[in-house]
Amino acid sequence: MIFIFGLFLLTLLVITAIAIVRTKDLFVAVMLTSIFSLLMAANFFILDAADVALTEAAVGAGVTTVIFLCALALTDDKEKPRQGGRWVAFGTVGVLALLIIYATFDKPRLGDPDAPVHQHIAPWYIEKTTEYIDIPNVVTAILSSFRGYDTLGEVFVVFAACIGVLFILGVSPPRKTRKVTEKNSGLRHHLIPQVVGRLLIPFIVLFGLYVQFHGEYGPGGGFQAGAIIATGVILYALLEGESEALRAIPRGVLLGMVIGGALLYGGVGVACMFMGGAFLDYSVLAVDPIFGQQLGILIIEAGVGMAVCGALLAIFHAFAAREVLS
Amino acid sequence: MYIIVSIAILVTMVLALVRALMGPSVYDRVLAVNVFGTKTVLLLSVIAFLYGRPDFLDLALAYALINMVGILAVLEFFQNRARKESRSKDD
Amino acid sequence: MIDIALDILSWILLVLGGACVLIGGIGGLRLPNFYTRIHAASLTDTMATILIFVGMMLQAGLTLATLKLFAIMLFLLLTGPTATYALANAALLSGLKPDAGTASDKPKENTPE
Amino acid sequence: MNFLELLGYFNYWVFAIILTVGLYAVINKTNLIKKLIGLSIFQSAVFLMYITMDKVEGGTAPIIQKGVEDQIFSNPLPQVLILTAIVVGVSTLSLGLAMVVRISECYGTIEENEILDAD
Repeated sequence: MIFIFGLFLLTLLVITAIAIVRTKDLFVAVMLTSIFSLLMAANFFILDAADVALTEAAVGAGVTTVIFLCALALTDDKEKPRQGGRWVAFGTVGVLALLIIYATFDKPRLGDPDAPVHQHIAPWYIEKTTEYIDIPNVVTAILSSFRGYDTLGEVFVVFAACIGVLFILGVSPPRKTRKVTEKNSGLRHHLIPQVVGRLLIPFIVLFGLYVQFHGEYGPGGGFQAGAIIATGVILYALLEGESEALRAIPRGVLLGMVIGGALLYGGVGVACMFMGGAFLDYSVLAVDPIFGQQLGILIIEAGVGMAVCGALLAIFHAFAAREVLS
Repeated sequence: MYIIVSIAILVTMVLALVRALMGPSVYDRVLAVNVFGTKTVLLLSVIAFLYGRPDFLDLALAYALINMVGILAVLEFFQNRARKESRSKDD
Repeated sequence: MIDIALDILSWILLVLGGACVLIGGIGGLRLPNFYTRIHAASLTDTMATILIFVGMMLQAGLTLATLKLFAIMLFLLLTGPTATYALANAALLSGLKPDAGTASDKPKENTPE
Repeated sequence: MNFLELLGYFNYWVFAIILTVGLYAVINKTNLIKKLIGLSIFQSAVFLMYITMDKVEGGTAPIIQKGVEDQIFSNPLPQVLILTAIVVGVSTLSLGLAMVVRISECYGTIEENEILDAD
């Protein structure tokens, strides 16, 4: 039955994707992108990927839309019509789609237990997680312990992207757009969003912390928690104005979070080396290797959460602060 | 029973999607996005029960908390644009 | 006995909730202009949410799941109307007037049959 | 090959269509923000393919429940890869948007052909 739901949601996904590309209004495209993200999360959930669905929810519902809207406010939200070249592109893309569909007949069908991807390392991970790490969530175990190198790399990519955005938008805008503007007061004049939003922010942050520290037992972890907490602070920025949020959490603290998170992750790895293990081999952190693994996972998940939260917030502030100037 | 509810939710999602694609105004589309978000929360909770693993309700909880942020960002977007337009009219 | 009664009650609530969701969806599609469509959307935001979640809570019994369901319901009931308010305000702000005289926002193109 | 078996490939077809729709936006649209949206659709298609591969029939999400024996778990490895890729995707997307904002400030437009003309 759920399989049929999946087919249905996937069809909606295709329709939404085509509509996003067809529309000329970029604002509408952004709104449809958020529908796309919702559908994507529902599909991930149906395909048994609760952690991935939670990530998509945490990122797609708030952060993506807000950053897109900030960029649209700084540029133009109408796309200009363009003639020519359309059918060539259409033909190329159509041929490519047919080729890919033809190629997929060699793939194992959905849910095939004999598919090659389920044969080699994945059963080992599922089997050994209880023995080596003893936490219920296998995804978290792989993410932070078995494949900790990958995650370290990803954290540094987020770090690099954040630094890149800060560099690109750190240049002051051209003189002609600079005007004396009134302070951006956010939604301070709207009483209902004010009251409800102020009520919700603590719960969002609390839920973020729950996702952060419950990540070993249920869906969750540092990536999701960072995005959720960042969304909570973005809500504060929307309600009170961006400068007010920057006063609550200054830019230095945000950068400190990004750098500190990445360093914490790497530092745990180096500490493991000093204590006689390999890089990111948490077993040596405590006398009991299982407890050492759990401790290591807890620390590096905290580092990931800090880095992601700080990076997303720094990116948001870089966009939003520019809006005030132009 | 859950099946009936989830089919009703899925049909409503289609209707909301049709509204989002048709427009006519941008606000209709944003409204459709909002309806779609609420329906996703309902669908995810119902499916968590269909699966028999209610510990996955976290996902629905995340959406229930965060979904409003996008809509508030839209309000702020229009407010800023209205202010910008009135300012350029003053010049 | 109590179990069966609770089951039947929760089924009734769930089906009613499903009906409310469907009515709201149809209303969102069929009603003539933006401000009336908001009414349809708010039906699914509040009434359907309460019915479906109370139905599921009765099914779940006294567990952590019930607590989570209650939290989800509470947050949906808080955020749904707020989002609708924000949206109506944004529409009003950029000049979409709630006009009682005309039923449809674009009479010629957009009259649903 | 019967009908149900064919439906087992439906996810891959959706992957192919979404992938090419995104690619179409990247190669044919001149608006830079639209290109970025197309790129993120393309990215989502890849996510969908990976997550499709993790599904096992009769399986459940890979979170071990205490006291439940003989559960089949879906493959956790693709989930790990995609989980991190989503967050990285957002940060790289915002890097692209930052570049578009700067281009718009310098050239006054975000249409690719107009930027090329201005150069």
